[in-house]
Amino acid sequence: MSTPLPDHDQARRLLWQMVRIRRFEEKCVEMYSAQKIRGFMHLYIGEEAVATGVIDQLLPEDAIVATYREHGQALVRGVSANSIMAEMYGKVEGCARGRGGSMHLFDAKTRFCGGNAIVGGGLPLAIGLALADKMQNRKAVTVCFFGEGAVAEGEFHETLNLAGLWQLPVLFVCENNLYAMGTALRYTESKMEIASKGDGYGVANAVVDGMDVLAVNEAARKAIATTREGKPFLLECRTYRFRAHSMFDAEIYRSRDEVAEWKKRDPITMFFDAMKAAKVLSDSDLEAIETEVAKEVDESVAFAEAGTWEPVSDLTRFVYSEVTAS
Amino acid sequence: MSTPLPDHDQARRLLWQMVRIRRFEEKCVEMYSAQKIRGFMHLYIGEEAVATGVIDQLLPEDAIVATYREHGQALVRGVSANSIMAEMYGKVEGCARGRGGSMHLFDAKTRFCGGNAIVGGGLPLAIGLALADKMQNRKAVTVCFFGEGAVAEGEFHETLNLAGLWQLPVLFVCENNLYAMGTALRYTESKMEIASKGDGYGVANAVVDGMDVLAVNEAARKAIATTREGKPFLLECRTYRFRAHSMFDAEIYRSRDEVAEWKKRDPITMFFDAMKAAKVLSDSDLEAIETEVAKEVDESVAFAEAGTWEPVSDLTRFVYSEVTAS
Amino acid sequence: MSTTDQPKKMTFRDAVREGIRDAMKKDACVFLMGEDVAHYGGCFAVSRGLLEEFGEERIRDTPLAESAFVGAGIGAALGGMRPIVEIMTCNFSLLALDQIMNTAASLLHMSGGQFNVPIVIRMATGGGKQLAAQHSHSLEGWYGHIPGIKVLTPATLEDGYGMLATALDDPDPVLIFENQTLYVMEGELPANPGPVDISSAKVRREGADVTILTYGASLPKSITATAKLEEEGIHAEVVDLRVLRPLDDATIMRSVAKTHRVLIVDEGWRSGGISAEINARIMEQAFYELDRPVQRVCAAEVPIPYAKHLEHAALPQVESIIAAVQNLVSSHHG
Amino acid sequence: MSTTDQPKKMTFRDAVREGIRDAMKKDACVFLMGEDVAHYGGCFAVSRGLLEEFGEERIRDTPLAESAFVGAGIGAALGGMRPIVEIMTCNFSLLALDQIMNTAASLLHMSGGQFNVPIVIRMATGGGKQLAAQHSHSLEGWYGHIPGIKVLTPATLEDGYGMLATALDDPDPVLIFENQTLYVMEGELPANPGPVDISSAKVRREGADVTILTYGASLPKSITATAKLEEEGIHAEVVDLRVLRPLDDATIMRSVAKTHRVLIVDEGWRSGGISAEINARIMEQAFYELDRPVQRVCAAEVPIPYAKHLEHAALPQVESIIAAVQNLVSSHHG
Ligand SMILES: Cc1ncc(C[n+]2csc(CCOP(=O)(O)OP(=O)(O)O)c2C)c(N)n1
Ligand SMILES: Cc1ncc(C[n+]2csc(CCOP(=O)(O)OP(=O)(O)O)c2C)c(N)n1
Ligand SMILES: [Mg+2]
Ligand SMILES: [Mg+2]
Repeated sequence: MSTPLPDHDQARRLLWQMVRIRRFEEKCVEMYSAQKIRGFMHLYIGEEAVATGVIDQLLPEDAIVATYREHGQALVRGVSANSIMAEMYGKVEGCARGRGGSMHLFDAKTRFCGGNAIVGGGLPLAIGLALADKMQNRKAVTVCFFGEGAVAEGEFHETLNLAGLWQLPVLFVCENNLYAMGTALRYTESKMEIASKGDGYGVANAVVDGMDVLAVNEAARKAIATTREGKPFLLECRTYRFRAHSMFDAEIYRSRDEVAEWKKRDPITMFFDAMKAAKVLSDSDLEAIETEVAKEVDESVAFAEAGTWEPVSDLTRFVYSEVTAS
Repeated sequence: MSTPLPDHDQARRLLWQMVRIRRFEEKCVEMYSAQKIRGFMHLYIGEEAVATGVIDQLLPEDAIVATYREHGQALVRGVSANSIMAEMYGKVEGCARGRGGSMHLFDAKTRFCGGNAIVGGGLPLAIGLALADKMQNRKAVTVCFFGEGAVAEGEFHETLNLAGLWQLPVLFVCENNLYAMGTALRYTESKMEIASKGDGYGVANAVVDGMDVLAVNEAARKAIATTREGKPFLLECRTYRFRAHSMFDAEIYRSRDEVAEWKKRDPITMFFDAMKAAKVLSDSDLEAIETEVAKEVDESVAFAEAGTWEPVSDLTRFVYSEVTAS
Repeated sequence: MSTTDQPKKMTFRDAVREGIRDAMKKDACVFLMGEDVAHYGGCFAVSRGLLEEFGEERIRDTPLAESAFVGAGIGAALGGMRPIVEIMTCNFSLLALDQIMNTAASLLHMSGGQFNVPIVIRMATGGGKQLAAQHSHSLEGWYGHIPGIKVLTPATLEDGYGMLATALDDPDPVLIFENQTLYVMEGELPANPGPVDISSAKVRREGADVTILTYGASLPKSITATAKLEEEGIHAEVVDLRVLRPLDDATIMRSVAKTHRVLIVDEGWRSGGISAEINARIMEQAFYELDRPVQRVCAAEVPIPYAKHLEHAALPQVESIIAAVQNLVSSHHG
Repeated sequence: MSTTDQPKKMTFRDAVREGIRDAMKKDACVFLMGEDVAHYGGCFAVSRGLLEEFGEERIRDTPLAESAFVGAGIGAALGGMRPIVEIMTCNFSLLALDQIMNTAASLLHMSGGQFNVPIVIRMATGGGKQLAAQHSHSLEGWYGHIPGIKVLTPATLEDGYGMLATALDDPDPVLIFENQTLYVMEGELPANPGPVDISSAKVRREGADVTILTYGASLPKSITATAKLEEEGIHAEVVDLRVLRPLDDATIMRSVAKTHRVLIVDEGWRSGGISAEINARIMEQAFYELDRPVQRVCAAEVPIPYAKHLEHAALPQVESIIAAVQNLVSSHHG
């Protein structure tokens, strides 16, 4: 960890957010097995440092565009665990009334613009949000998360070009976890360096160890300073998902050894151990966090259980807006 | 002109091809004014050195994928002027039975795979043709022409990545004439260098003066040597169209001075003057070529005029193949 | 304001331009973006002069990148702007269809009502100019399949001007298909033109013998056909659908109940076009009103060819409309 | 050969895999490409094991680049190969629609008969697995609008196996839509399975009272419904459309002429779906055979929601089919 030591508050906050994601998702797996949650569910376990480090640097007016692997982003952004769990249960109290599920978390209050299940589909959206901010002279930035698999899509290219051309305040965060479903990066990219692809578009860029939350946090701080001045930035975070791609994945495409190797660099353990060694955090901090988080997660399940089903008669609501044109 | 001097035959051939394109298209304009030709018609005048220099290097087994601005490519490839003119007249003797018109010249015999009126649409096709050659162990290469405007399309990115990843024998020829319709390159590309975009995909690349047929010819020779060994190549030819984008363009987006300036570098005049100075060609060569070409062009008009209309009852032929599955 | 107290002679193209201009003057959040809209003046000269008036920020040339600039329009709409995104022609809109269907059309419902997308997407549509297979699609009816969007097909100057204003006021994605061949159509824009409703079909010509349901470039063809039919004593009613999604069933069924014989004229391919859906709705809602099965005059099911005579044969024409009507009103069963 | 003299128990997924395997063994020009088809074994495990058998060249993982790899498939087909391109699900096929409509479907006609495109594009389709709006489209009927392609919807093991072989023999682009929910369906693949025709609809169940026209995942639902209806003395005929383009009008009209009452069951959105086109054709070809207007049970016109009860309500179900049939055969007018 070559980045400066955080103070206690910052360290605690980062650890807390990562633990929240981890425990929340572990509970999701439980609830999936109990068939309370269905459909596709993609876990962020192993990648917590990325969302945590980046979103920690945002202001309330900033916007986020994410993928179908977005529980972590939503939680860190402040979408309540209750509303996320209820969403995955399909309850009307969910952050998308139960219509979106795991892949489509939305929250207008925090400018959390989704959850998008089309790989690469969020990229154009992000530059549009940024364009709106720019045209209205707002200092907000938009952060767009996407996997390294999305880089091969035409929309990556079209979007980065526009971001560079129009100098839009977007931070592109590539969560490079080496696999797109079961396809390793070497089968999909003729050049495997992601960050430097920004050069082709005049988009400043950097690579950071995505398992190191402090490094991500610091890289995001710098990147966002650029972005807030109205210049796009591409930040590649090298990370790894510890779990299967989704709940339907037999994981025949990678070895247990490889997974085990990466787990040695668990972002939570690594960070806590370093902070403990540096005497910034102590065991009791972790214990307190675990207790707090366990409570939050349990409550979210209770909240979701207690939730209600949207009446079937509401099925066709919101295909179009209910407020009619003035 | 820094490339080695050609011998008389080669010089004559290159000049002849360029003059053919020029005179043929001048005739097309005449016939367009006479309302014999309709629809969109995009002229290659000013850019003749590109198609001429590149296609001169191909073997009969090679394939070509082109754009809607493809009269030049078709002529140089050996699609007969007769069948092209008849096509533009909409006659059944045309190289696409009159169904394609100016934008959709096709000729299976010479592996001229069209004429494509969707910007960027031909790029994926080209790598597919190359993939077929590669999988069947044929040494053929595919040449794909496209404008600099196509570079912004997602398909450019997706295609170059696949070409680099799978090491496909494709020569990508970007005809960079600085404008996509009326939009100058500076409004569309955050980084205006086209050739070096190949670097991002591990695709070897070069820039060449697209007004200098010898330079193009030599660059194509080298590029195709690479391609024939099974590696893609991106060749950017810097050129300029002397005429409007299509027959419907008021040209308000560029100055007459700019056009005049470029016309000083007319590829035909420049080449002939240089060859004459070097005593490779003489005035009588040019005269003979002009006579020959005038005859070919006039004949093509006569051929088109004498052509017939496809019976309306054939309208639905070839929506599906007439040979049924075996 | 460019609006006046007097009706003004102009083309459909001018009317659309006036619509854009007035919308931009009225609301600083409105901007136009697309390929060649600024420095070229618009592929069909619709936006000619607007760059000079509004500047590069608000009349914004884009690269050839249909998916990204349509998606950017969606994002800008989410961010509080009122973008008019021009896709040069519907033929190229296929490149942006993911953004249109999976994002613009789905976002509001999928987010449980939180994120509406007030984007307007304009595109040229249709054949008839010998532009061949890849430049002659009529996809408006096909787009009508997608829940979450509205599909407009202006065919009068009033609608060319006014539908845009209404679409911009609409909180949801609206697609406007302007038929290429209509741009040169001349007419009068009424004095002080304003927004028009985007929910109803309109009877453009009254008649008691047969109903022609149509829209876009087939509207003037149908009107011409009815003049000819009138000479034969056939009084045809012409309904301009105007909006292909949502369809105005009430106006359609009212006319069906009046004439009992229906012809649908649509420049889209026959199978699975909007003509099919209208057939189905008449079947469901007015079956017992029909004297004869509904008939269709549509585009032939071919990629539209370049050659003039073939293109002519492939598209609905005045003659084919007349023939179909004659057949419908003839005393024998089809 | 994996074919045998004995019928074999297997799933629909297995049958599709056997189809691919046998085609690859038979013809060295056949190859499979798409996202995750090789190392992952296919998103729905259809191609599991084929990488080991045929190697990376012929079982070819692609990057996420739908437009380019579909276009590459078209090019490879032009170059003499017989590609099977898998688009993971039809939801993502929108990204490749330009290549499908403007190239694959148009090339033969536009080139005056010179360049046919023998590509097969397979994709999963449909809802019912709580995958929400962006992963639950049923676009097969919508694709049926496009001239130049064929659209297949296998719903039996025999078709899952055999349609692929016939499609590969076909000189033109064929799209195969495999409903996601059918992959786990168990059944028997007949002994020595082979190509099946891709031009006809098939009567899967005979009945004289009412005709149900359907395909894909709605076929088993319809069959289940008819068992229930039988108990009430209603004899429903079930026609499996099998091919949505070109539609087999003859088989449809034969059944209409037999029962005079028709229900169409389609998992696509109602407006402008294949159900609309079938309505129109019955209107045109069998109007006077109808005792009642044709009815439709389709998907609700909403982006399909995640919540189970909402998704259930949005899609055709056994109960909704039963109710619609009961209504059709009841003595009163609709
Ligand atoms: C356009 C599109 N194609 C295919 C899919 C199916 N799919 C879902 S996730 C995924 C892998 C994406 O990998 P990556 O972008 O690296 O993100 P990760 O899942 O690793 O976070 C694929 C192929 C999709 N959702 N969208
Ligand atoms: C996908 C798509 N978008 C837009 C168009 C309309 N269009 C035709 S040519 C053209 C400009 C293309 O410029 P460039 O690629 O530089 O080629 P050039 O015409 O200069 O040779 C445009 C925008 C199109 N044909 N296809
Ligand atoms: Mg990944
Ligand atoms: Mg150009």
